[in-house]
Amino acid sequence: METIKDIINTLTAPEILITLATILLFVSAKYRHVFYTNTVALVLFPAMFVFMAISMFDEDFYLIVTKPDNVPIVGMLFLIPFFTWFSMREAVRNDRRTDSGTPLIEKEETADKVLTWPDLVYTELIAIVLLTVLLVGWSILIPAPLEESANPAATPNPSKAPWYFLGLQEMLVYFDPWLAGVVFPGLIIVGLMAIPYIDTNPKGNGYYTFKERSWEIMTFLFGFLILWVLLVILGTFLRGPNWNFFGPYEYWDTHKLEALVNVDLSDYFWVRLLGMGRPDNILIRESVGFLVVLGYFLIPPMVLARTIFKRFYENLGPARYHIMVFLLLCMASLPIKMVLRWLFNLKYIIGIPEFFFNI
Amino acid sequence: MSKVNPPLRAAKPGEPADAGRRSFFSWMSLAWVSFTASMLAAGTATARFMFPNVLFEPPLTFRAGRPEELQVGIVDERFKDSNQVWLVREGGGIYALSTTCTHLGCTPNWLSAEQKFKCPCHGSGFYITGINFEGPAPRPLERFAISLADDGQLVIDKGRKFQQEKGQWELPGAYLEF
Amino acid sequence: MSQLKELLTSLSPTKLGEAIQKSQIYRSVFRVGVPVSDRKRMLVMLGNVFLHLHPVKVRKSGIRLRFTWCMGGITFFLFLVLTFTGLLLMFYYRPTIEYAYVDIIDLREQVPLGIMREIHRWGAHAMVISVWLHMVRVFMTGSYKPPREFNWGVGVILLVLTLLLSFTGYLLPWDQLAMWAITVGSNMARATPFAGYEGPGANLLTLGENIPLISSTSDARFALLGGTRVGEMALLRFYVLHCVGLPLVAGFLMAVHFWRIRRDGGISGPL
Amino acid sequence: MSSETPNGGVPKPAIPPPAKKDPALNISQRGDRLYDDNGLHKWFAISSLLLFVFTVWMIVDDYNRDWRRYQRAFTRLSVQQTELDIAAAEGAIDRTAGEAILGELAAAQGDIDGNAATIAEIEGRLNALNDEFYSTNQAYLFARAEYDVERYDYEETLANDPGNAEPLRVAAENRLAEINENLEAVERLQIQIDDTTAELEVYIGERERLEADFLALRAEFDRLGGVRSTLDPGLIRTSIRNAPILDFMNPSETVNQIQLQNLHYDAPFLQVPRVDRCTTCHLGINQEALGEWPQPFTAHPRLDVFVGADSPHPMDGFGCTTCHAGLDRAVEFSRAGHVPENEEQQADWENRFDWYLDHFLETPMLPMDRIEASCLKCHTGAGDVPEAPALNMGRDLIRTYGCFGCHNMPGYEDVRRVGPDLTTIGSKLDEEWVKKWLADPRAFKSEARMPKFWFNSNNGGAEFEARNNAEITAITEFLFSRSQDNPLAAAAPAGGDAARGQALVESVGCLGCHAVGPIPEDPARTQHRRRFGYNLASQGSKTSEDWLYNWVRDPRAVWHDTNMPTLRLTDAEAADVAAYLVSLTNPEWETEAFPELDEAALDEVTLEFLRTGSTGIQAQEALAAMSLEEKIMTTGEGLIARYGCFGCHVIEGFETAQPIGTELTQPGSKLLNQFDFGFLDIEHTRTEWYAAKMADPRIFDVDRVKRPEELLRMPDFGFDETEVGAIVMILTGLVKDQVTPDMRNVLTADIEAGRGLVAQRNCRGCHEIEGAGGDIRSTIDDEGLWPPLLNTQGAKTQPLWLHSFLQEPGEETLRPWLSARMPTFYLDQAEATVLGKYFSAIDDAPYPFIDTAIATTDESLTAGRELFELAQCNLCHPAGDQIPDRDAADLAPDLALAAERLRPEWVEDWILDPQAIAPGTRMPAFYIDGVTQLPDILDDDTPRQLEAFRDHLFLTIGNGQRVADN
Amino acid sequence: MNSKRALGLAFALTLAAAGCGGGGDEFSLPDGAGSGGAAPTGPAYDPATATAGISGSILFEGDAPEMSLIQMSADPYCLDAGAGTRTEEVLVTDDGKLRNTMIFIRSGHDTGLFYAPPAEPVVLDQQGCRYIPHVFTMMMNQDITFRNSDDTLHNIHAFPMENMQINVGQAVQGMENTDSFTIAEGPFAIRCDVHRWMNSFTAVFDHPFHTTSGDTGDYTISVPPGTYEVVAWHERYGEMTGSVTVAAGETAELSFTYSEPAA
Repeated sequence: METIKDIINTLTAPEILITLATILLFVSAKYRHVFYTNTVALVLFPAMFVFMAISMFDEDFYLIVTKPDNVPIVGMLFLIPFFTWFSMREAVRNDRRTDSGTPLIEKEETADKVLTWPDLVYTELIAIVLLTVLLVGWSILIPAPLEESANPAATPNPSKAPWYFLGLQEMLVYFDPWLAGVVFPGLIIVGLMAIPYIDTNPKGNGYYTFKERSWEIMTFLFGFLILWVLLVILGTFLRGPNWNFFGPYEYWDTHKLEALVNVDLSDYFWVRLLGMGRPDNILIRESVGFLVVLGYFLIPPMVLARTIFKRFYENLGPARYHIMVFLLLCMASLPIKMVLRWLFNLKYIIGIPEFFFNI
Repeated sequence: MSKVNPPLRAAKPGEPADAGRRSFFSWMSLAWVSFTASMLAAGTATARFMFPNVLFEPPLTFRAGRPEELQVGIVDERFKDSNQVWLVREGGGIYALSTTCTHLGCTPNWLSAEQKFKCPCHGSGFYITGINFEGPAPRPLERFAISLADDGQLVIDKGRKFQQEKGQWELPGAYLEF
Repeated sequence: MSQLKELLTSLSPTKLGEAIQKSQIYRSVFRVGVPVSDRKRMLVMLGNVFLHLHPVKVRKSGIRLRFTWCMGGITFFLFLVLTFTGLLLMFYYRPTIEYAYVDIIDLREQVPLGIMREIHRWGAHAMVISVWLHMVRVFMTGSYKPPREFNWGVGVILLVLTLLLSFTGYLLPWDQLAMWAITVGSNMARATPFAGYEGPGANLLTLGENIPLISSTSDARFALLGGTRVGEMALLRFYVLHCVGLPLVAGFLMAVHFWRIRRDGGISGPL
Repeated sequence: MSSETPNGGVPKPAIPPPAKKDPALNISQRGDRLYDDNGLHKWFAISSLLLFVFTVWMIVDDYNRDWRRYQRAFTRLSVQQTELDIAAAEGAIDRTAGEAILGELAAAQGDIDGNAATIAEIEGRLNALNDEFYSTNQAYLFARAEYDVERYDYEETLANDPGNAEPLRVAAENRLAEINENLEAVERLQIQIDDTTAELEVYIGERERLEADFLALRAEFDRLGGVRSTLDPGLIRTSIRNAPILDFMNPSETVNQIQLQNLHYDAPFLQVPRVDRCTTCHLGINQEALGEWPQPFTAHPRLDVFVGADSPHPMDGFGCTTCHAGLDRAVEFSRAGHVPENEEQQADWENRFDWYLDHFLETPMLPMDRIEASCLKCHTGAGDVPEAPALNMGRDLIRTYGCFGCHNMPGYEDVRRVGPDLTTIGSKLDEEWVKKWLADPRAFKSEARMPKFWFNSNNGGAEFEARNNAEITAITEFLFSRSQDNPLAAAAPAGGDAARGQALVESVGCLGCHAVGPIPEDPARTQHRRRFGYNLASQGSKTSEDWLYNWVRDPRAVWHDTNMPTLRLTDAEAADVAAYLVSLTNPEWETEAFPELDEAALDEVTLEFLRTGSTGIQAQEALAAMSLEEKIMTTGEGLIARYGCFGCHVIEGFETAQPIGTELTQPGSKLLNQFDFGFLDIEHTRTEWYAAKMADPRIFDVDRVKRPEELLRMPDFGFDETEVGAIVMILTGLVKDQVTPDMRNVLTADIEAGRGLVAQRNCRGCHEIEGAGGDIRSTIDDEGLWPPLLNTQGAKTQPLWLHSFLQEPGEETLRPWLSARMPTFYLDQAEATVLGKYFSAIDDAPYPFIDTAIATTDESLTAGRELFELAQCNLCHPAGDQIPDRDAADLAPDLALAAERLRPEWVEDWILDPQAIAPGTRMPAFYIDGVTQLPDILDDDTPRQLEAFRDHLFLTIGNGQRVADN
Repeated sequence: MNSKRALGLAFALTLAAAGCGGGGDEFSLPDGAGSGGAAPTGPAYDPATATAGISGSILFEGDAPEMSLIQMSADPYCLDAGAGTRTEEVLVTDDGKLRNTMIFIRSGHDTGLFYAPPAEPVVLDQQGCRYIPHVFTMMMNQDITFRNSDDTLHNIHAFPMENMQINVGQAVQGMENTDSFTIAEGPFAIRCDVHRWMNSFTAVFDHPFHTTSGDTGDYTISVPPGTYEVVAWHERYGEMTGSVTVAAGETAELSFTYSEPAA
């Protein structure tokens, strides 16, 4: 039992967990016919229940999971995979139907209309009643958390943001607060709102499909599942005191130390590469950083326009295309920064603490 | 604001074609200009409303006497109880150390005999610079922003703290050359 | 005896029901009465201010649970539950530093039906999840495509408002969890470019060389918290936003959202 | 709905058909419009313009506050002042030194340029070293971080599963080795860097030093320049940063406030901490230099006592409204509760600040002459409050005149009634005298303490005369009827000589408490303490010589509860004093006769008493049935109950009667609507009402129609203006807002009790205690004859000796040259201990057990004898039996008593510097600034000489114990 | 609508820049705020300029009161050393002049000058249990040396009001102590705490124009030319003033006559 726990502890390290999850997502999309079928669901979800039940016996895991405020996240652990699986299964079945020429599931019933009263209203009433039952049950069983009275002098370690912002707090490990806390959330909101104006693909409007909208779905799922939900789960369960990483079965020991050996890009370039001291003038010192960042935001759109995204460029038109690529680059910057941090301990690409401007 | 579409019927004799429009134009534009101006004024006033003029918080910045009063190598404990800050003057300048132990928040004592800060709770030890060298404390003591006021007095701003492990002790404000 | 018997029979439920339905009061309130006929079923939808949210007839595929997961409905219902329980909590909760924490303890210890607080809290968490799932469903079914792109935008704003509602509500119990969660959350505001005093560009906004305009008492975080730290003013400010500010805006946008659903062709479906 | 037309059958005019709509036409030309578009736009424009103006007006009006005007003026003045200082600083710069340094600087720069090459080379090396240091140091830090992690892992595995901890230990070990290696590299680099910088220093060190000197020269000038630029960074910038909407970003004009956590706003049932915002306009209040600046910027006077950061009342701890009262949070002149000192200041304020009295402010500011009232909030002890003479005077007056007899006041619950005991009035006075006395005490002697009940402003008219006399007669005869016999011990022996008596009274110490006739005004305002004893003027017209003889000889025998001590007068002396006192007569008082009783007036008064509790008719009948004697008795008793004579006097049958006056526990916070200002034209504030009441207690009955028994009853004490002010100070000072205990100036219990007893026995009449007292000195001109100064008394005397001396001072004559005697105060054990503890507590000397045994050597004893002879102490000091033959006035205390009277360590301090302990004493100074004037003994070592003196005094002359030196 | 609101409305209508300094200008710095108040350290007084002189004698009319014998039994040494000494309150020379009277200038001299105190100290000796001299004058910051020529304990106790009280015990014969007075002060007594009858009088001046009638009853003071107010002071008969004008090189004559007031 201990060895399994240790294996899981090591497996759930952020670098491994996120890479595995991304691989799992893309592989499952590729072999969606195999993954998203009832049998897989019948196997997968009970397995998760069993795994969760067994894990409950480990008191560290129990401690984290049964913390009152973590209950919704445990719920999300089940809900999000279920609904992703369900929508992908619908998409697969619809795609199979379009291939075989039969009308879509939704198409069959689009024509006939039913009276709202009683069908819709009645079912809504039942849904309301059921949901109230769920809520009241949940409220009775689990009391709302109330810790000791607020004390400005005592900073709890770890002090976490509310659970739905833990994704942002996790981003703080890799980016400075002005990026992770303000610019990226802004871009997420604007990006989400801009999706309909960027996605000009007419197909897939009003029914589950994957084949016809594979690109949009994969981007959305990657952004939502991996970069938001997974980070929330990681931030909730796997981040302990001093924001160090702790495996699900690891005791949250405040004295645990992680070697802070991250180095800026300017260090790498001037000290490690050229072996000379870091120049005093900020601009010169960070010139490398500026070059990399500008290059990142200017070169790929040009290159992609001529290569992979050639099709997009044509039917999106330059304005929409550049916005889309800029947003994609911003979204991709997070995983890239993560990889750089895991592999090369890279802290800042541009590091100007004097003006609080670090990327 | 509805677009002004050209009048369909011919202007009545004696009435200059654009007379209506000019007087008509001036009133409407004046109306809308002053209306938007009032909305803007009201908007800025409401925004200003959200910034309180007076703070009821304990002051984070305080004045800590004159730099000349400090001797090199001697830890000044005058402000330890009132403001939870030690003032240390070394050859090149002065810095303000927080009295909160980075282990679990107790208040260490300065042992001048052994030239170190010793935390009574779990035995963490810190050099005079604040660097931790013994006991469970994971990080050195934090330093507060220190500057010189215009009347020559030291000003400590506990709102801005500098952590050595993040390399912030070299930032401007963490150390006062004197 | 017979009058007695007659009286007894007239008291039987069905007769009673009919008697009520005939009374003038009943008829003045329920114009349509029990919708027994199709015509009445349509009229009841049109005549009722709440029900006329739905069209009289809907496409069968549109209301399939399989298709909509009913996430939008759940979110709206949760919003109503939260508004109702929130209102009740306001009768016992005082947003000052001295009383906030003890009032929450009172809710747990002695206030009759103090469970309202639990319902409010879990409802809030549930609403956040249901909003996310609603977004996933709308995206997976491509229902954001024209003509519904504006409504999708309104939906995103509603998502943000839900998060903000939950964020401001998180501080009100004023316990360690609340205060430090909000401190971490609001520290990000300190780093907003140009508007935060520890963000990039703030030290460029000065009047002459020694009068900094953006300082810890005049930046975005100061506006959010009404002070330089999470204190009395922050609690009051979050209370007002949580109870009045954000719900009003959310309610307003929900109305627009429901209206545009109807206007843009009801629940999306293949053409 | 009825169908007939409502307006009486006249058919309504037909409704015109709807106007023809022509959709194609422009909206403004179509027929179906009610208003003309152009008109709409016009009205819309006008209303919007109006809206805009009102919005801006709202913003400006909110912005336009008075305090901004003061802050701008203050900045302007500060800038002017700084410019003056800059000019002065510039003048102070030592020009010549400046040129010299510049010259040297040029030279230094010259030789730097000379060897620029070597400097460049050194700098190059230095940079290289720095770079290398940067990377090695980084490597060291990373290695150490790794080591910490590995060590932690090792510890954790050692604790949890020691089996495979070994490899981790090895890893940690190697890492440690790597660290030390890095560390060594870093240290070596550090040394190299230091050497190269030292090398560089040699070249450029000179120039840096000179630059530093030059800067030091003009440091003050530069600093003031900096101050000037922060104060006034230019008109545009100041305007922008303080502009109406933009003034949230770092404004220079702000509301300043001080938060006082443990001082609360004086509102009922509220515990809201005070937040003083006075410094928003009073900007220079704590800056010493601004003593003469115009108001409101003037600095607070006496910054060493108030407001100063290191004064007992720092501004941050006490704020302003704690003492000045007023509304703490207000930032506007009138709303803050400013109160003008006098009429013309009020007029001036009215036109300059639109001043008005805010009636809703319960606590307006105290006028400057009433400010000491606030001291009572914290200084609640019985002792004197430093810096508050009026307050102390008020406290003394209340204790002397016994206000607590009729009003219950905090702190005076267990104080004895101030007036003499009337149960034995018959044996002391005669009825005729008492009647005339009651009618007008101050006619008998101007300094009488007995207040006047009759012939005041509300019962002084002719119509009251008969009635007043009847009441006086009734009371007097009632008192005499109840008077018990109090036989005198002995008759006054003949031969008492008044002249000798007068000399005795003026020398033996009577004038410490008593005075004969009016008391001269003294600048330190302590003359009221000379009224502690009754004034002796016209005593002869009051009591017989026998009574006086017995009283003076032993007061307690006559009245066991008196505060009057005995001066242990011999019979002859007592006779002389009695003869002198009896000679002080008031001739025209004696000739006056008290008018006869007017029975009708008596009936009227008796009727009032009878009417209480029975109907008018029954009262009439009862009156008719009563004899004159019965009428007088019932009326007398009733009047004593009505006027509350038992408040100050012990009267038989009224020992436990409740005080009749209004309750004065918190007079300072009494609500304004509870004061009846009557028809008096005075300012409706608390202080004005109390002042009027103290000056003439019956003033509020003026122009009021009242039945006699409803008239105000408070008697007139005849206070003068300063006394009225002092008492009002106390009344306005007793307020209800609590101050947390740690803010209160509560002294230790011993000192409190001691001060109470000292005040009760008026020790300060003769002695100066804790810096105040010695009132008798104004009657003695030879400084040598003043009663001893009692500072360091606690450290001076042994507790046992002091205890017995206080109880029986007569046993030893310590200071034969003094004519005044230490009286016997009949102190019992407890009271003597209280005083003993009090004196020890003031000097924090150990009490009661002290060790007087002395450890010494024989050499010190012999040296002590030599010193004693050299200093010729026996010239003045008698030692047991050898008494120097000088007249008594020149003698010093007997040294034989020293052994069991003084504390050894005090003797040494006394001989070292007598003037420090008792300024003006005639004890010679043998040590000038610690250097002995008694050469070649114990080789002039002052401490050992002092010990020698002590040994001689205690062991040779006195019989103190000597610690056996083992 | 009170005045403030009206001002606000007018203000809004003109939309003048709100921030410019409209502050009332009735505030101004107190005068002399800049200059520090240092003591006048004017030029030093040059004794050579005292070319004029004032002289005269202190006459005494009527017969001097009989001085009583001092009873010195308290101290055996004084009994024989000071046998037969009388109090020295009123001493008249045989040609009718009053001794031991102070004469000094009260006004007319240049107060702007700085008068340096004479270098040599004044000596107050104690011989035969009496002070010699009985009356003397000195300048502020001038040294005064107390010498005890008696073989008994003396305690010099000076009672000035402004200056620090001086109190020195001298037990050994031949002992000397020096001290000085820092503030100019009118005549005050110096007494011995051990021997009540011993007293002497002195006065401390901030200028050199002072002397006593000494043993002869005559006095001369050299002064720069000018008009002066001259004061004579005697311990029992109090003060007499006169004024005199004197030109360079001349000596003006000014005498005072005291007499025993009628009983």
